[in-house]
Order: sequence, then C-alpha cells, then structure tokens
Amino acid sequence: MMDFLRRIFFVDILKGLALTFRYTYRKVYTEQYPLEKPKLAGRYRGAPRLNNDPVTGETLCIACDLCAEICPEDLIVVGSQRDPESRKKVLTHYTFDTSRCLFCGLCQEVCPTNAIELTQDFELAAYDRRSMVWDRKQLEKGWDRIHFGKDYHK
Amino acid sequence: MIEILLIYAIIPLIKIAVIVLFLSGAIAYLTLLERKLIAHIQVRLGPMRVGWHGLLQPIADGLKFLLKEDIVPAKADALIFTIAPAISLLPAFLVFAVVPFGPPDMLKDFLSWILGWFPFLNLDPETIARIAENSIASGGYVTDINIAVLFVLSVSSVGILGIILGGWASNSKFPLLGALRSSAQMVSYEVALGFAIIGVLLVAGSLSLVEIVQNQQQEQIWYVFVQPVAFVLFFICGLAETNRLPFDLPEAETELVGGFHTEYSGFRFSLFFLAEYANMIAVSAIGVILFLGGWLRPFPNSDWLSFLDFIPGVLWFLGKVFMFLYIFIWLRGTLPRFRFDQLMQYGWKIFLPVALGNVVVTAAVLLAFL
Amino acid sequence: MSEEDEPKQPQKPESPEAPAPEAEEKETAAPSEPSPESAAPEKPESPEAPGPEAGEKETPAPSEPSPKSAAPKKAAKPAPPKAAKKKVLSYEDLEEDTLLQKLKEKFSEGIVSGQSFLKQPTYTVSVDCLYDVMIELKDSPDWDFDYLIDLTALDYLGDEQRFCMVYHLYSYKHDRLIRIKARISEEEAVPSVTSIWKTANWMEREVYDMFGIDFSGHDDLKRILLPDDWHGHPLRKDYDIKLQDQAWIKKHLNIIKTPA
Amino acid sequence: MKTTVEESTVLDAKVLELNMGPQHPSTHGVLRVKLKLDGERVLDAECIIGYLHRGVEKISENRSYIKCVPYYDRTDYIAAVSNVYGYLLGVEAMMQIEVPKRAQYIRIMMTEFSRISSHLLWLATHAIDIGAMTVFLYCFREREEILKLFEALFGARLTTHAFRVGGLWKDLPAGFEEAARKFIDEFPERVDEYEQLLTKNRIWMARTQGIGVISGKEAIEWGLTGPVLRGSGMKHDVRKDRPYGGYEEFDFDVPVGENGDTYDRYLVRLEEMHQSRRIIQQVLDRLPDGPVRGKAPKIVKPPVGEYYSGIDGPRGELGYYIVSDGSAQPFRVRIRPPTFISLQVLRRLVRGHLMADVIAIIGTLDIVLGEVDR
Repeated sequence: MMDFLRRIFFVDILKGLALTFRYTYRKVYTEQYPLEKPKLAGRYRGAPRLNNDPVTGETLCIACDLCAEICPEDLIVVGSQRDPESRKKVLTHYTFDTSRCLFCGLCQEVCPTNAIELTQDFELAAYDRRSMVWDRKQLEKGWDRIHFGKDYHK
Repeated sequence: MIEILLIYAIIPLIKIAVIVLFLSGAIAYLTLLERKLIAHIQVRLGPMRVGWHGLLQPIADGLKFLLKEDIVPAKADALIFTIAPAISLLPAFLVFAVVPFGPPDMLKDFLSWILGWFPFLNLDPETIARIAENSIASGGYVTDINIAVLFVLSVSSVGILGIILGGWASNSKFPLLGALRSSAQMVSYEVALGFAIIGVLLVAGSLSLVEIVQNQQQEQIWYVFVQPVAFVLFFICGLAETNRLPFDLPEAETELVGGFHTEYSGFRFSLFFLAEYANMIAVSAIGVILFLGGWLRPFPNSDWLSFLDFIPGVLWFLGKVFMFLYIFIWLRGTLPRFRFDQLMQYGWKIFLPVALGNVVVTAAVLLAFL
Repeated sequence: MSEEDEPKQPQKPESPEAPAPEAEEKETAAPSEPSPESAAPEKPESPEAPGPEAGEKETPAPSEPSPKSAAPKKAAKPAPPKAAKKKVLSYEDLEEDTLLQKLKEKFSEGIVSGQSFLKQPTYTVSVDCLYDVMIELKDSPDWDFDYLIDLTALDYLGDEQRFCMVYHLYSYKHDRLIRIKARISEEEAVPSVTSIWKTANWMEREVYDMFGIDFSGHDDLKRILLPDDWHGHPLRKDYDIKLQDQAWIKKHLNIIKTPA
Repeated sequence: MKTTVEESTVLDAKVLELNMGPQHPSTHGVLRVKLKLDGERVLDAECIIGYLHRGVEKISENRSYIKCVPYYDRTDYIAAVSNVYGYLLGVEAMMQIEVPKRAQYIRIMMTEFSRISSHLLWLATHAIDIGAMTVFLYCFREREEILKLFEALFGARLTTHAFRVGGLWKDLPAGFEEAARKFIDEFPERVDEYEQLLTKNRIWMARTQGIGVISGKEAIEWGLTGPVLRGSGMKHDVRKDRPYGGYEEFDFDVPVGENGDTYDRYLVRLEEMHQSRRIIQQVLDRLPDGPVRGKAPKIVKPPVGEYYSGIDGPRGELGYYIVSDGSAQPFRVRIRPPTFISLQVLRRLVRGHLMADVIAIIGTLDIVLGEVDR
C-alpha cells in the first residue's frame, strides 16, 4: 500500500528532483580551463626539460645514454663526443620526440644527474609533427607554446 | 475603410510579426536556458565564452547553423528530405495563432495611445476608441476561434509528419527507427493528451482558449485544482509529445545516435531543433491556459491578493510558461530514459485508462451536482 | 592537493668536473643495459659468450619443453652470473600429486609430464588426448575445473613441435589452479574446447588470429582482432614487430608508403 | 515472446541489419555490434572488435620487463593501476623480490582507489546510456578527486605508470593521507546521491531489472568474473579465493546479487565501491613506516619459468601469464583481459531483448575497448 502510494505520488522521482534542485544553486565544481590554469602536482610528468646547472649554466647531462636505453619508445637520442683533453664524454646533441612519448617517467628516474626531467608543462600541442621533436636547445629552454587567438595565459 | 483595414489586417499582421519574432528569440534563449540550467544542475557552468555568461551563445549557434554545409545524403529522397524540417516547424508556430497571451482588452490602452501618433491616418478619437474597443484588434492574441482547442490538437499532430518524413527520407536505419518510434509514441500519447484536455473542456464548457481562461476567472479558481489528475496527465503526455526526456526516444542519442535527425546538418537540423523547442513552448502555453489560468494571477478575483494586479496579465502568462519550461528542463537533468515498449505500455495501459476515468468521473460529477 | 614535496629545481651534482659521475655512469650503464638492440660492443660482457651457458643455468627438465630452445637469438645473451645469490627458481617435478597420478592412470601415455613452478602445477599432455583430459578435468567431481581462466599459445620457433597450447584451469569448489600444456607442430590442429567451456570461443579465435593455430571443432573460427583479410600471424616469433601486411594497408587505408 | 531468426524468415518478416558502432555514442569506444533486428527486437548480435588493436603482447615480447610496464597502463586505461599491479606481482614472484610492507599497503590502497574510479566511470557511462545525464557529471566529480590523488602520488592521472618492480616510485607525498581520508569520508554521502537519483527510480528500475539475466552457473561457463559473476549470486573474488599482495590482511565483504540482471550488477558495483572504501580506510589506519622500494636488481631477469598472476581488477579477473626464457625480455606475456572474455556473452544476453537494452547490457558488462582489443 505504502509502495503504491509512493508510486502514485512519484516519490522516487520527486526525491531525484529535490537532489538536482539542491545542486542547481550550489557552487560549480569545474574549472574554466584556459582562463584558469589547473594546479598540477609536483610529480606531474609533462613536457621534458634538459636542466642546466643553475650556477655555471652548463648542462647537467653527462651523456651517459641511460635515458635513451630505458626509454620504452626509444625516442631519446643522445649524441656525445669524448673530449680529448679531459677524457670526458661531452653532450653534442639531444633530441626528444614528444609525439611518441608515453610520459612514463623512466628517463627521469634513471638519470643520475637529474638532467632530464619531466616538468608540469602539459600543453604540448603543435601545428606540425616536426616541431614535436625537440632538440637540445628547445629542451633547455622549455616548451615554446602555440598560442591561440588572444593569449589566455597572460 | 481604414478602420476595417486596421482591425482585420494591419494590427493582426503586426501582432503576428511580433509573436513570430518574440518566439524565435524565446526559442533561441530557451536553448541557452536549458544549457545553463542543466549545467548548473551538474555542478558546471555551461557556455561562458560568447558574451557575458554566454548570453550571446544562441546567436553564435544560429550563425554556425546557417554557415554550415547543408548536406543531403546521396541516397536520400531529396525533396522530402528538404521540406520535412519545415513541415515540422510550421505547425509549432501555427499553434501560437490561437494562444491568448493576455486578456481580450490587453492592447486597449496601448492602441488608443499609439494610434494617435499616426497623423497621416487621420483618425478621429471616436474611431480610435472603436478600434481599441474591438477585441480582434486589442486582444492579447492573434485570433480567438471558438474551436481553438481542436485547432491546437490537429495542427500539432501535423508536426509529427515532419519527423516521420524526415526520418524516412534520410534513407538510413537509425533515422528510420527514430521516425517509427516517434510516430508510435506521438499517436499513442496524443490520445491520452486529448482525453486529459476533455476533462477541462467539460468543466469549462467551451473550446475557445480565451473563454476557458475567462471561465477560470469567473469560477475564481485555476482548473489545476479542479482537474489535478488531468493536469498530471497533460504534463506527462506533453513531455512525451515534445520528445523530452524521459520520453525522448525518437532522438535518444545513446541508442539511435540522433534518431530522426541523424542525417540532418546545418540549417535543416536547426529547423528541427527550433521545432522541438517551439513545441515545448506551445505545450507549456496550452498547459498554462488550460490549467493555470492563462494570464490570471493566482486566485483570481479574491481580493486579498489584489495587490498583485499591478503585474500585467501577459507577464503572469509568460512567468507561468517559464515555470513549465523550467520543470521540463529540470526533469531532463534528473531522469533516465524509458524504453520504447515501456513507454507504449505506460501510454496505453496507464495514462489512457486514467484519462478516460477522469473524463467519466468529471462528467458524472457535473451531471450530479450542476 | 598537496603542494609538492620535491622541488623541481635542477639538482646540482656534487662536482661536475670531477670524473666521479662518469665512473658512476660506467658502472650503472653496463648492468642496466637490457635491450638487445643496443647491445653495444663496449659492454664488458662479450656478446660472443657461449649460448649453452644459459642452458646450464636452467635445471634441465627432461620432458618439459622449456623455452631454452625457444629463442636462439636471445640465448646468446649472457646471463648475469652474480644475480644468482638466492636459490634460483626452477621447475620441480611433481611428486605425490594425486591429480597427476589419476590422470596417468587414466590416460597413461597421454600425460607427458607434471611439473610445478612457483607452486603452480603444469601438466603436459599430448594433443591426442587433450580433449578427453579436459572433459575429465571439467566433469569429474574430484577435480571440477569449471572455470577456464585462460587459453593461449606459445611459439617455440625452431622446435619440431613448434607451438605449445596453454590452458589455465581453476576449480572454484576446490580452489585449485592448474596449467595444462600441449605441444603441437605447425600443421596440427588442436581440438577445440568450446564445447566444454563456452568461454573458450573467443580465446581460441584469438589464438588462431595471432598464431595461426587451427582448432578442430570450433564453429566460428575466424580472425578476431585483425581484419579478416590480413596476412600473417603477429604473435609468431618469426613475425617481426615492425612487420605489417603492406598489401592490406595499401588496399584499405590507401597509405602507399609506410614506415619499414 | 522471443523470436529466433528461423521463425522470422518463416513469417517472411524482413530482418533489419543494423551496425551499431564502431562509432556510436554508447558502445564505449570502438566496439561494433552487428545487430539483426525484427522491429526493435534483437534476433542476433555479432561483435566485431579489433579497431583498437595495438599488439601489446607483441610489444611486450620486444621490450625488457621494466619497459613493458607503461604499455599495460594503456590496455585498460580506466583502471591503469590495477593492470600494472597484476603484472608486477607476477614479475616479483618470479624474481622472488620482497616488496616492503609499506609499499604493499600503498599498492593495495591505490588499486582500490583505481577500482572506485573505474566503477565511477562505469556508473557514469552506464547512467548516461540509459539517459540519466546528471549522474555522469556527479561521478566524474568524484573521479576527478581520485585522479588528483593519482596525480599527486604517481605523477599522472590516467596512464599512471603506478608501480615499479619492487615497490613504488616514491613514497606518499605530503598531504596525501589527509586528502585520501577526506575523500573516503565524503564518499558514502556521494554514493547516496547517485542512489537517490537511480536506485529507487522507477524508470531506472524498469530499464535494468530483468535485463540481461544470466545464472551463476552459466556465468562461470562463460568465464565471467568480477562484478558480472558476483551479480549472478556467485561469491567469488580473486582477492578472497587466491589472495595476493597482502589482501588477506584486510577485512572486506564480497557483495553478491540475486537475479543476475543489470540491476543487480549495478547494486553489486555500488557496494563494491563501499567495500573498497573500507579497505582504503584500513590501509590508512594501519599504514606502516618504512621504505617503499624493495631490493630489486637494476636489470630484471627472471629465471626460466612461467607464472600466472591473477588479480581481481575492477572488471573481473585480470591475469598476466608471464613466460621467461631467462633473458631480460619476456618470452611471452599473455594478458587475460576480463572484458574481452565477458564481451563474448553479449550475444547470448541481448537475444530477445530490445535495441535499447543492448545499450544497457553493453554498459553493464563494463567493457573497455582498449583492453578488449589490446
């Protein structure tokens, strides 16, 4: 009987309506993304960066090739040369193909000097594929973002 | 001469133009209202970019529809495919020919004021008064016909044709299924809807929408209190008639992709879209007139509420329509969708018998006590 | 969420000029050098290390078609000698296993071996009596393996009996997980177990798709993951990872030049 | 009531063949179902899959054991954490690596979080398939909170690359435990909200009760696992039957349904979320101190052998059958994909139902095409 009354008076539906009505005038949850940049965790693995020594400005990379070895996609190419004087390996070039990157973070984990690092920069869109392969210069500078229309990030 | 021209041609034409324009705007902003309201139900913001809080979004959408490529599928029946959206949209607008937005003397003061501003018409005050007195000119409606309810029912069922033809002419399977669903759905719910209205007609004793409202004024009560069952039925069947959730089976996008308008794009799609929202407004308007006393304030004629009289009737009317629409959208944000066979079962096994019973009970009560 | 624990500032190495990092690099680089394609000659271990070394390390299980013979290319890779500090895991012959004994009683020759690895028993049966063994395992109330967890195949390229069917069975009643293996040659067909467990249907189709193993008695044996007119069976060991059906790609995708 | 293909040809009724997918709003990706319809009644259905096939198993054979891991994130991308967990349990067993207690606990906690987030996504899509669009966004709101936790701990939200051989990448970040506690404290309330919108709603009940019924015995025969099996009243859960990774230390119930229909599976999944919450609560209360990464060699080279490691993923038994030939690359990694196997049953379940039910049944099987196609 109770059940019948509930059905007749649409109790189930009215309960749902009450819930949605409560929500109508509640604070919204979403972020207005390009206007409002998300706060990413410090561990977030985004755009790669090749770090320089903050004091001397020289690269931290010792061209050990570990990152290239561990990379599942084989997308890191490290070029090195042996310095005839100090018998040290010197980095000549370094490319990182972000279009194939899994962002698994194995390269930064394995790096002995914290040279390669995945930063919190996540807007990696580019207009063509070629510009997704980053060379050493770009890696050291950080990602030069593609801007759309009026610059949302300023 | 000019008096007759004014009463029977010029003023009605102007009224038609105003209503069509107003309706188009209302539909456009109804879409915005729907998006915003549903967004807020779902703890998000909805359109925010075009204009302040997306206020210009409907215009941007309209432009987008107009600029898009109009695709007619290669194997579609091109003629029917092209005219189907128009068939669907026209009846939705036609309904408003008989919808009274306000009382018969709504424009009386306005007309007598504005006609004086046209010196080239050479109207003397008496003619102006006569024109303003004439309810054809001064009524808050385009026309008042004595079979308005029948007119509404018959015209609105033409709109289904557009959906069926559009779904059929697309020559595609999902639209065909959508068209089949909608024809079955509309036919079955039209019956229950008709019987729900009959209850009101019995009480009102008239088929004219204006008279129905006037009767509510005389009896000092909205018919929703006299005919609550009919009102609930009308509301549910109205949802079904306008293909709104939980009865949006013809266009259930998670099942039939887009239902009858899967193959439509650009401007033609927007016509279907407009028709759906025009129908929503039409059903709400009819519902307000039949059950919620049209342009009347709550408890008409009871003096203790007379301080509400300063609000013009047309605003009462529009406010109630807005409330209806709000509930339509609110329901959409809350409920899941029925299945096709369940919909038919509800229609024939529950709503129709209840509506019939309502008619019988109403008639019996009327016979016994009046 | 939490503001971060580690600063993203590049860490300064102790002394970039000193040879220390380089030495460290040599140490670390060598052992964590897993991938064969980069087996550079500068590695300390010589790549010419004799193949049998790998074989020696394994406890030879006479009847077990162990993968040692499987990948001749990989067998050339030296195993790290120092890694074997702990007791090296290996296959153990099953003893006092009632299931093995019962099966041997019933099928005598058909049961090739019973072993276990990490306490997961494996029974190798001959393909001729595979179907009967499966029926026995499923229907006999003693075993009641009502749930076929998985069905797959292994490709031991170069062996005479090239493929190995692997079935994982589980009994909900007895809470017991076993593995059944059957070796087959390339031409042989495997009896389909779809009539025993319905769930085998797609799994057998997948094995057919990926290995090209034929199942007799399967009513709908066609490719499942790849397109029907694809050539080749990708999970075979002689199917290179970069290999694609170029004709198919040209026909269906209209890509003329694909990366090699 | 039920028409078969034969009957309808006898009646000379035309059978409508309808392609649902691969691009269809509610086939959860790129599933293609070829439906044979009589009116709206489904006579037969054939699944055509493989549109998302990337050959993960082949890729695994060509990568070292460590390098494989990020690829398993991408099989079942909805519950990436569980995927990696299952694989690493197998590798660690073969390598005899001992995982520190703290790491074990955190792994269990994150796997349960992953279960909740996966179930939330399931509920969201299932509800929107049936037309309740608001539940979709409410579920996404809670899922977002979990993804934020993933981001803080793992450094990624979806394809998390959650665990490493021997433990975790890093220990819990500061503030993680508080955030996790906050989430699980609020969570039951949120589930109640979904229930308020769905559980007793007559439309929801009408759409899900009696749809896609399968008996427990038949479910086992079809190899169904996880919530689909439990919805049919079979109390089987790999976490209880063959405990792994320390699950035996925690207290939780295995919810079961009665009728084996879509509604019961819905209830089972809702209850599973509560149970996962219970496990997380226990983990947080008992989380030991210590390292999070055990002693694992730099190169992972399991001895010659084979191991099947099965875990209870959100969608059912997720198994990894790893065969090692002693080298640094697996000889073969076979993934037992729960939804690949449970998708077979679609054909059996939809016969005789209406077209709208096909959507509901696809939803209730909780398939992820990335895993089906691998």
